[in-house]
Amino acid sequence: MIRVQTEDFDPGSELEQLRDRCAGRAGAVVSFVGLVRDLNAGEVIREMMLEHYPGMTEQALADIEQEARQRWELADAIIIHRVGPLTPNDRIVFVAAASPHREAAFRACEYLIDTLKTRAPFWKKETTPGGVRWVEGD
Amino acid sequence: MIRVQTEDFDPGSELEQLRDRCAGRAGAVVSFVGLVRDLNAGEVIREMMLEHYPGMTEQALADIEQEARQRWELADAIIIHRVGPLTPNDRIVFVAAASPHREAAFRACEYLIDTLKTRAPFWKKETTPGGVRWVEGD
Amino acid sequence: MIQLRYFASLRETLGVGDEQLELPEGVSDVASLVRWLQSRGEVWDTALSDRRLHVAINQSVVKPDTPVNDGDEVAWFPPVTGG
Amino acid sequence: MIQLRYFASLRETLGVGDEQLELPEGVSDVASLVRWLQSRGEVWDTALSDRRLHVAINQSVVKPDTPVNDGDEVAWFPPVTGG
Repeated sequence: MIRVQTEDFDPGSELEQLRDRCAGRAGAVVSFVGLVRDLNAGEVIREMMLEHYPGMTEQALADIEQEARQRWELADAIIIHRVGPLTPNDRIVFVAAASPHREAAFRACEYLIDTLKTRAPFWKKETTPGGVRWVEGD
Repeated sequence: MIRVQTEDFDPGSELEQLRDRCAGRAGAVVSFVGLVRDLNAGEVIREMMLEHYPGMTEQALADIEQEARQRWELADAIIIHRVGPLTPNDRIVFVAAASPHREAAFRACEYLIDTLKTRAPFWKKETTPGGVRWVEGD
Repeated sequence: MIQLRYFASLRETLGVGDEQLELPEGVSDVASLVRWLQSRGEVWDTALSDRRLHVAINQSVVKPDTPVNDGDEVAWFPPVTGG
Repeated sequence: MIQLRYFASLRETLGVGDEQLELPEGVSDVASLVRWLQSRGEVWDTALSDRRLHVAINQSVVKPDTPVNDGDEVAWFPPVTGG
């Protein structure tokens, strides 16, 4: 399940719905929540703007979820990413992987977030006391 | 923060309190939820009883948390483990690690649950259609 | 017609987010389209010379020798920084 | 007095969870305490011969040559299966 949205999400509610969908088939659920930090590269962050490429984003996230399901035995997988304006401590991203096996859940969760960070078309622009800057990718 | 309890816990509430405690210092929160599966070693699980060694359990969990905090830069860490009777799809254990860095949060969360499974004095007894059996450890 | 899109810092540098144009004479692939756009002036020349830029056609990342056809959506963007 | 504790399948096999006893004559460490308990009979002998058992003194895991002193809490248990 993938979603791109401006509004906040509720990790507890997502985990509870995932548990309902799995109903005894998943022994292990690993999740990752990304939060806006109040410091980045030594500068205070006042706010952040997340831009994306509508259409391509959803396709990229769906592909990443599909790859994870092919590589590991998963009972469920979730990717939720916010776009638009955010402030420190706001949630940015939620990914989760449920599996009968702990090792698979960890590896799949890490794959989802690592791959998202290198392939999904999101860009962060930070507002600091010194002005506005785009976060540099690799 | 460690807890051993018979009552259920709420992962969403725990993650929200963790976020409040971190307040901008944590960019990455990785958590693990262990659930009772409806099958184990090919047999249907009707219910499970979790026994522990009161006192030693709390000490073991506190030591494991402390070790994780020494090995990785953590803004917060949580271990919650239930004891007593459980049924399939019930939550058994919750561990979480918050860090400025994603890699540290993943490694610490995995360390918490892996070490708990080899060192904390909990024992599972399963009720299957064939009778009652203790889960065999390594 | 082809649809061109520019994202994030590249969009700001060029001052353009979206444009539509007739497939220019002599443009057959990404590399020749880039050369054509660079001929617009120094800002375009410099910005599109950045080797870290990604190019996507119809929302899939492609390489310089990928053909560009009438009706395509071609997008340029800097390395991604989500998550 | 020493406090002895047995957990999980071991507790069920022995039929005892907790007991208190005077430190027996000749018992100075875990190994000699185990031998003393094994002399209680076949069930004890067999159960405590299981090499996978863990022993804790005052809630820390120890080895066979760890000394046992008056006032100690000594616990035996099978490999753990939590999480």
